[in-house]
Amino acid sequence: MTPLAQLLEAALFASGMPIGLDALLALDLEATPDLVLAALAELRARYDDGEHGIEVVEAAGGWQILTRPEYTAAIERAQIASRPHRLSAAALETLALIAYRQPITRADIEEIRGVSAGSILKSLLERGLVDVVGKAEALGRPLLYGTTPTFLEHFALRHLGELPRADELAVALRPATAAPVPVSAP
Amino acid sequence: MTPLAQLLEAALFASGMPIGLDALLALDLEATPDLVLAALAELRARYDDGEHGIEVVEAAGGWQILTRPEYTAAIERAQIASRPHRLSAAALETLALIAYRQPITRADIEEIRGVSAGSILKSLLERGLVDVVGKAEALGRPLLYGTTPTFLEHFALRHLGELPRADELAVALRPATAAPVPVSAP
Amino acid sequence: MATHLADVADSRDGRERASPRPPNDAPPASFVVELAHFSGPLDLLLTLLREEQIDIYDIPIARIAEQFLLRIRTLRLDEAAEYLEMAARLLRIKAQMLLPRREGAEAWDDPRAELVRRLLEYQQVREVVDVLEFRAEGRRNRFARTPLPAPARPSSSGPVSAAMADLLAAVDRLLRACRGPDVHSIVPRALDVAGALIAARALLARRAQIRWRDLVRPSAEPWEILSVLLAVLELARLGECVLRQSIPFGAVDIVGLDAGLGTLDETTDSVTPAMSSLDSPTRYDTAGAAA
Repeated sequence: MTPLAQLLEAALFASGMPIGLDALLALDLEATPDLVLAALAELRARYDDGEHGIEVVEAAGGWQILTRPEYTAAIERAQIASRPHRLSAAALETLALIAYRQPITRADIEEIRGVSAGSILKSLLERGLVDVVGKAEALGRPLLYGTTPTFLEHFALRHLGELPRADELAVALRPATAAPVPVSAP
Repeated sequence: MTPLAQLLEAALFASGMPIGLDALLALDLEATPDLVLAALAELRARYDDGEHGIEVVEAAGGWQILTRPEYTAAIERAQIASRPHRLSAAALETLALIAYRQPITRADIEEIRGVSAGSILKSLLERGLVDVVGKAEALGRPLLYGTTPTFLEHFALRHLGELPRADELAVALRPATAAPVPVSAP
Repeated sequence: MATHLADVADSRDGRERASPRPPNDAPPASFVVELAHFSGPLDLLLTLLREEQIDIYDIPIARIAEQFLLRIRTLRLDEAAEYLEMAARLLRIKAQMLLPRREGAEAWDDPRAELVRRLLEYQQVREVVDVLEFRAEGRRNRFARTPLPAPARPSSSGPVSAAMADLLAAVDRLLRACRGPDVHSIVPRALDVAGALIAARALLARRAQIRWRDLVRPSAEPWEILSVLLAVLELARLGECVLRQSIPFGAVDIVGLDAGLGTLDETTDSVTPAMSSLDSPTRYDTAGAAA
């Protein structure tokens, strides 16, 4: 391929989103629209030789490299493209509460966090990180939540005793707020 | 290219992160490790024919496609993608210690670097370069820190064994216990 | 194998000039340090030794201590505890060096030994940093594919990524958000249904019919009112009383039946219409009733 086509390949790859002609022109000061379009055609032809799993696609006023549709199912099955979903801060706080105070009712979680916990609990249940472990003796016999073996596995814990105690966290995680400490000379 | 190499191309393209052999095997139920490795070699050879702007790189126990270094400046100038910030010297020192001495407590890090490590550890944790990997048996059961796959990817390491061994460093480090120090004649 | 610091450090000096260290991720606490381009007192000390071309195994402590103090003053690092601590350590070693040695003693505990050990250890860290920096620079010059923006509604069944550190940080946030440091001390004001049941039973034992206001004092707090309401409904469910209301929004009469007839497995059919609308599919706590 021509050097310009190689540059376009690298640029289209690096960007997840379609790139317009203007941005492509900014890649090479000597490039003209005709040259860029020719290089794009060259790149497209290269991927369309029947030997590639990706292709150049025109979309949203620009160009983009995408996987060929016939490979989508396999990639999704292997959970390669579905990047691991980071748990939200709210979900982590709820999970932390359940881990440290289980068994715990939804009301207690909401009391401590100060916000409703319904949708977060639902999501944690769906992910198998927490489960209903019983019913409280309190009025209405509210459900009690606890963590699951999946939770332990996820955080590489052999058992819950491996979680740091709450009073150890202050030292472990909080940056020393007072550092550096100005020391007055005697 | 073989259909498996095409599938791997699509999968590596779809994932921004390195993919390990296990995940690659999950792509095709009939694939074996040998077949996958052969297909990876095929794909790598294809990109290394001197006509491509991207290449297959081994990192963090897996494979990923990256742009070739010669196109970085142009891509950054065109504001299509930007390089990550460099880590500070303090952050690198802390990472170096964790990489070589893991699992290591915060107190040990501070002992060796001579400065408090709280805020730097917090920042490294947030970037996902290190993680809590357990608790020490010592008094107060302090948290132990270790490096993550993100660390390997950040430093283009296939595994920790690619770092020079401690005894290969120019300054040979003695064990932490008191070592005899040569005393020059006064 | 006397290591001369100057040899080891020369390459580092070149690299340092070539790639200045921007304090891009330096939090406020280490800001001063980052500005001065020293990552700590050991870094500064090594720089001094290198400038003076001093053998790390034979440090002229008096001279180095003096220069160290001078340098932290000019760099305005003399408010950072870590630098002051090192300065104090150097002065202490200097004092120890001045103590008279016993004549003819074979073994001499060099007061500098610990410092030398730490410097060597730190030097090795710096060496690894060079390796890491070289590696990181190579990686920085290659782009991985930028991930496509996440779908608007992420599925809740996909793989989850959360580090232990994330979980612990969440615990830390919770602990800080709570009023006290002890999570366990936070107890919501519970309803006292059991107490209200006892009070209602006691009154029903003495009078065949009571009224709502007999059970709830005028200045009752919401939790007390709720407790009584639930207790009365519970009594009705157990068949210990019947609730009557002659006109809409009128006074509610609580008519006692023979206490003790109700059993736990009675269905809610026996409950008067007044309560059926309030009944919930879950059962109320009957522990209080049994007491």
